[in-house]
Amino acid sequence: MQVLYFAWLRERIGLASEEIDPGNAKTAGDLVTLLRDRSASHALAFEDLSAVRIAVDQEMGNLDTPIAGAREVAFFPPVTGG
Amino acid sequence: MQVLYFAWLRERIGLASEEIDPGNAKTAGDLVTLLRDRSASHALAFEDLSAVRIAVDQEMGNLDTPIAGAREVAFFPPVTGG
Amino acid sequence: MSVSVQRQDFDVAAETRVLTKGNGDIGAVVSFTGLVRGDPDTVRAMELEHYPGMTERALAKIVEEARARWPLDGVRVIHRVGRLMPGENIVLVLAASRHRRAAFEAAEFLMDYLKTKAPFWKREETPEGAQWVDARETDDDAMRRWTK
Amino acid sequence: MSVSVQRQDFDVAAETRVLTKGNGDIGAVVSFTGLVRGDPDTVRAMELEHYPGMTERALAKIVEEARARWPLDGVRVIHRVGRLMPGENIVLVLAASRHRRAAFEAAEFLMDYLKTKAPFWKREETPEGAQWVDARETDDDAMRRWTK
Repeated sequence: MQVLYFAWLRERIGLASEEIDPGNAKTAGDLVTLLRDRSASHALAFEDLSAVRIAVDQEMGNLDTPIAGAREVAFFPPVTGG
Repeated sequence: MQVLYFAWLRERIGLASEEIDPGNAKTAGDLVTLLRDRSASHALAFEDLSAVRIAVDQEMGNLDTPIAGAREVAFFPPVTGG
Repeated sequence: MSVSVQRQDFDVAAETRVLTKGNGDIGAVVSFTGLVRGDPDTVRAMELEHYPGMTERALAKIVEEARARWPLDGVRVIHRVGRLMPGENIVLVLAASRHRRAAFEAAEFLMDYLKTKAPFWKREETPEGAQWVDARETDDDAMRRWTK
Repeated sequence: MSVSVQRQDFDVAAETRVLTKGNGDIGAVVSFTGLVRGDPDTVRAMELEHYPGMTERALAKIVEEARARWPLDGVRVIHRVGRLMPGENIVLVLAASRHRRAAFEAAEFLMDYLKTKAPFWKREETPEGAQWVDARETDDDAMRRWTK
């Protein structure tokens, strides 16, 4: 599964995207637990989850959104366009 | 004093403006009474005063607005711009 | 000059540039463009009459009132007169502000007031002949929203 | 195509013409233009990042929702991405309708939803360095007005 990062999450982690094997992760929250262990940067980026928004296959979701079969999961700060 | 007519009042009366001596007319309503006597067209135009709006010296007024010293009084239907 | 009554057409992009140029505080511009409705096949036209002098005064007063109610960085009102064809522009209102809510509200206020207080009259040329457009009660209702 | 995400600028007059052309029912077009705020003397710039793919989907969904709520004859949304200077256009929303109230409400709804639901992120370059713009609670409040 493709995991994408935007804005300061991308900067903090130092990656725009990475290929991740979700293993037993069932929800976006499970995926976060898995990602946190990848590096200190990941752990820092996911430190405060109230500042992180989640999209599963380009639809807004949350920590409880199932990721089974998803092609891409994205993490980003609250949006500030317009 | 200059009396101005717009839209269907102008068409009905057949004049865009006329010079009127207000005589003893104190209000726009008094002026209407005076104008009604000028011709059958005037009488017809001022038949239904609920359909007539009044401006005294280019400020919206009504039948009770004083016309003493006014340079121009205008009569027209409700506005339909925009 | 924030108010114009004119025969010629206007360009909303050009008017927006003039309004915002050199003012770094403006984050939002809301425009309203009113168009002549009607099917070109029936060759209907619209004749717009106005009261020269009073029209400009009434529009300037409406603009002043909007400026008193909202923190605006710029306002522009252009109303065309004369004979207009279906699809042609009739009126433009622009409101520029730091905040989008103020710009939206001011533009809507300006239109609601203009519709009920500025001395313009529309005459439609239809296949059945010319007729003066009736004032609409919904316009009075729209105006009264702002006095609540 | 009613939604575009692009680097190049837009022209509100040209977009309005495209939207209204040949449709005699349209009497009202409301536009919102969002601009980069800031004083050109401090040479601040704005970098706009987005999520390609999801952005277009999110905007299309917002347009669909506006069309379901108001009788609209046309909708257009253009959002720029990349590096923008103070005074430059960021976003354009156009709503065309028979009635001005519908056009005003739809345009404001589109902006309120875009601000909270479309995946764009702004980074400001200030004299003190670059920083990501914080989301504003007032934008969430503005969006919630429509769910009452």
